[in-house]
Amino acid sequence: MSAQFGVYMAGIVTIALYSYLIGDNALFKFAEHLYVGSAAGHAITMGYINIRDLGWTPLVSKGQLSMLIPLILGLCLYSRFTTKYIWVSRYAIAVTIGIGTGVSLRGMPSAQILSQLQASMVIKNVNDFLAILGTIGVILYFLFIYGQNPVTKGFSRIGRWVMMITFGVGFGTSTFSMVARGTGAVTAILRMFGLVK
Amino acid sequence: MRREVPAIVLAFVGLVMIAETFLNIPAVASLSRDIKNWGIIIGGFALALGSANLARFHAVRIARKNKEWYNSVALLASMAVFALAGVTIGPKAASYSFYYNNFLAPMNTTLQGMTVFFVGSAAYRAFTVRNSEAAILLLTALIVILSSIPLGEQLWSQIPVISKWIQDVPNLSGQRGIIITSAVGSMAIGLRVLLGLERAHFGGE
Amino acid sequence: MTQFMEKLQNIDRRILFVLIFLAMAYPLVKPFTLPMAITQEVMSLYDFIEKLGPNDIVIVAPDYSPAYAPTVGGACEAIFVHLMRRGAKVVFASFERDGPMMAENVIASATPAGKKYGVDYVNMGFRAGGEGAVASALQDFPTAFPKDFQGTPVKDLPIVQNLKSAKDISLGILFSTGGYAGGGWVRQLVQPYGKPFAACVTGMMGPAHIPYYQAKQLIGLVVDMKGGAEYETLIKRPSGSLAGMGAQTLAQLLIVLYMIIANVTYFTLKKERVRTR
Amino acid sequence: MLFPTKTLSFTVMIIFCGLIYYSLSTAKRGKELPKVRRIPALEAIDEAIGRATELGAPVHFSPGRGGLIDEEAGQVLASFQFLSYIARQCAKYKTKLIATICDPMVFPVAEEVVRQAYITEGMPEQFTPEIVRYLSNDQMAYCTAVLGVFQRERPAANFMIGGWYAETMLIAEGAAVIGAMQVGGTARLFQLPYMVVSCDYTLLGEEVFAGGAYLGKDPVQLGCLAGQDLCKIVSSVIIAVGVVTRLLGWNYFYDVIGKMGK
Repeated sequence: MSAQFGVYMAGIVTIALYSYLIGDNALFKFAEHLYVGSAAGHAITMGYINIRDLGWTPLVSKGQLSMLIPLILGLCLYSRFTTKYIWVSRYAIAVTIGIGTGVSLRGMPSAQILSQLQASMVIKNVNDFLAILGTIGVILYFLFIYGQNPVTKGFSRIGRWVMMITFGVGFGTSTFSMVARGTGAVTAILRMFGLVK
Repeated sequence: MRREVPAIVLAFVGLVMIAETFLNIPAVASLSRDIKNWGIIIGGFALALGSANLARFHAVRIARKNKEWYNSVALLASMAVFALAGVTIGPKAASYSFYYNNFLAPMNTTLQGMTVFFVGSAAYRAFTVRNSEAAILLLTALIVILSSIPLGEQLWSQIPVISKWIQDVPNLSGQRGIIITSAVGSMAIGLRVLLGLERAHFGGE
Repeated sequence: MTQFMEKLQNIDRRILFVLIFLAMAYPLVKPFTLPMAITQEVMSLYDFIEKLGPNDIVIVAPDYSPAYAPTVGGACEAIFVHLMRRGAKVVFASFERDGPMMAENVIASATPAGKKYGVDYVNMGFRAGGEGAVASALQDFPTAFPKDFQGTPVKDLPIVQNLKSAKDISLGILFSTGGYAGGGWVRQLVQPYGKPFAACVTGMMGPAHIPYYQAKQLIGLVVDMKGGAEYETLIKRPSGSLAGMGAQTLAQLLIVLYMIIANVTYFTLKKERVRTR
Repeated sequence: MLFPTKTLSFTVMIIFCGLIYYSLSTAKRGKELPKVRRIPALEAIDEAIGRATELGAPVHFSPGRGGLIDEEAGQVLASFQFLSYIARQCAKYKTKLIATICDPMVFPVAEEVVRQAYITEGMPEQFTPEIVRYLSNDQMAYCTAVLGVFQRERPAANFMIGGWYAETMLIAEGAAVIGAMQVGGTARLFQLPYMVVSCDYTLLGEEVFAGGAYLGKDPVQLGCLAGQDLCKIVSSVIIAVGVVTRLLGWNYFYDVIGKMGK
């Protein structure tokens, strides 16, 4: 497998997928299915390595019987393929959602609320004052039930403007990253034609 | 029962995660560590589960000889090749990484790169000043884009200054507001999940 | 005039696509370099790494996919080179599926001569589970990563002998293009262990990370290809990020032009409609 | 047993969760709450489904790439409420629904939600495995497949509500090409700009959580929403108090909040 062959393969699949920009066509469809298939195969590989290194090996070589729990829970997920035993998979779902909820909930108040509140309290100049107004405006914009009075409505109007500025900044800075990613793909095509190294 | 017991398991796991942070008990810490490890292993099974779902869907399409069934064959074949190679020779093997780098990676890159074309057409199609809010959004985006390329500064020396101000003052406060409120929102849903009031994830009987 | 404006408004999008393609392709074939101003967020990370030495272990999480190599990959290479020059120990540990492959690529293209695998740097592979996996690795590293990506057990890798938990590291650097992002590491590394943390993120995530930087939860923030180009300038090792800046400039300009045309046509036609009403 | 510094942040969690819990339990007991304020994007959902029904074209729904084990879990759980509502409307009007899924763990749950919605509307026979489709767990492979679905089945309404990542721009513009009406919504800050630009209506940030409660009309969720409002009011008051006390040269309050944030 020469490097040159790789360059051609990369260039051809890139062109096949970009043909979508002209319109749906057989080449794109074929590439789409190959892509989805190989990504699924790669996912199996990565899943397998995780299961082998963290679950199977400790169980078999070190006799860690507790590893039977996740291995069985993981297998339970496959009860989805039957209609009768679907409920078995709920235990695996429960453990995953439990971890996700717990891990994000425990850090949420301090890392995402209080430290941000504290950071908003500093006033050194007019800008800081404006920033505080904006933050409170955005917070009050998201009142849904209480506080439907002119004062909060005024704040939430400011909040909406501030958010539009925020989105404008987001759009502006992210075109950067999109062009950067675009150069990656364009390079693959140019390389096939020997235009860049 | 088939929903209640999983709900209790869920609440228990969630509480262990929280307790680990706030209580200095070695037993809780080690249990929490084990459970998180289990989560990683279950995640591995879920990755393969997705692929199994896909395989089933396309196997049916082939069996029924649906339109363009041959594309489904290509899908299953490429899945089998990657999975078999990964499991037998491993992803570190030269041939696996060759196909990864020259086949899977460029396709991923291509699609990611396609966003720039779409952003261009969105700018052309949708980025018009329809009302005052759209005007603010557009103007901000223009200033930020211009400030990030050398030409902007030559156009008007104040552009980078204004852009920096926009990013550090209104943008900062907007981001802060959204971080805080979203945290409140996900705390609330987290609480409902732990209390077993939210059970969509367990589905019906 | 109206006819022309209408034509312009309903232009075939394929023409727009071709122009964008050319705007990116031309500077890649005929590169030109532009002067780079260094932002404070990048400078502070550089300064921090300048103070590191051979006793410092740095965990680097290359959590990006190949498509993002042009955005944060350049910064990853540059920072890796800088850490190697300082003699610090680099432990790659990924929490996104493609991470180990990205670490391999960075190691292959940027390792300075004389640095040894397993002694100066190591690629520990990938662990699934998102933020939960990050928390567990930081709490007990050898359990979460018992082997490296090649399958060598921890006991044969001198570099990770003393790495038991996040308490043993001097710095954590995340390269993220989505997912739990910097916030997750702030929750799992900065808040519980008080360790310094820096993030390299995409342009769209950059603004959302500024509050963390301002609140001093991040010691440095490198944003996208531009941040990478700045870092390459700082360590005087021009590479991919700097080379891509020409394409950036032209493509961005084209997008600005699109926005202007869109509004010009929109307003002319709107005026026209008002007049003929 | 408690860490001295962590006691403070634990207290904060208890206070915030307590506020939410208090409101949801009073609402559960039947306390009347003021009306939820108007959210235009929600009204657009019915409009979009109506349009698709008139045109005889399908409706597409996607919860994005967000999964159930990370920070975005909340948004994904909230998106199920939208999915359930949209599926019920589609069942009622006999409009074809296509829900495409990226996360393997989300797939079984989404399937269950839709099946339940069709049963609720008394049309279990209309539920087929073709409705909820798992496409790929690879973000970009998922996009490719969705673009393929758009080109071949041409939905007239596109709903993108949940935990959205870099797939937003591709899918939103892909739907714009085929002229679909779009309603987007996410609490993921990074993707909101594209939704605002590309979609006809967008649920901003926390509106995703609120919208679920609004559509569900469930007292527990409405109570929860009221609790969230209280938390936000408390947060604004904390900022205001902090600013005033600091201006008066009194740093105690500021320091305590800082310790809580550690």
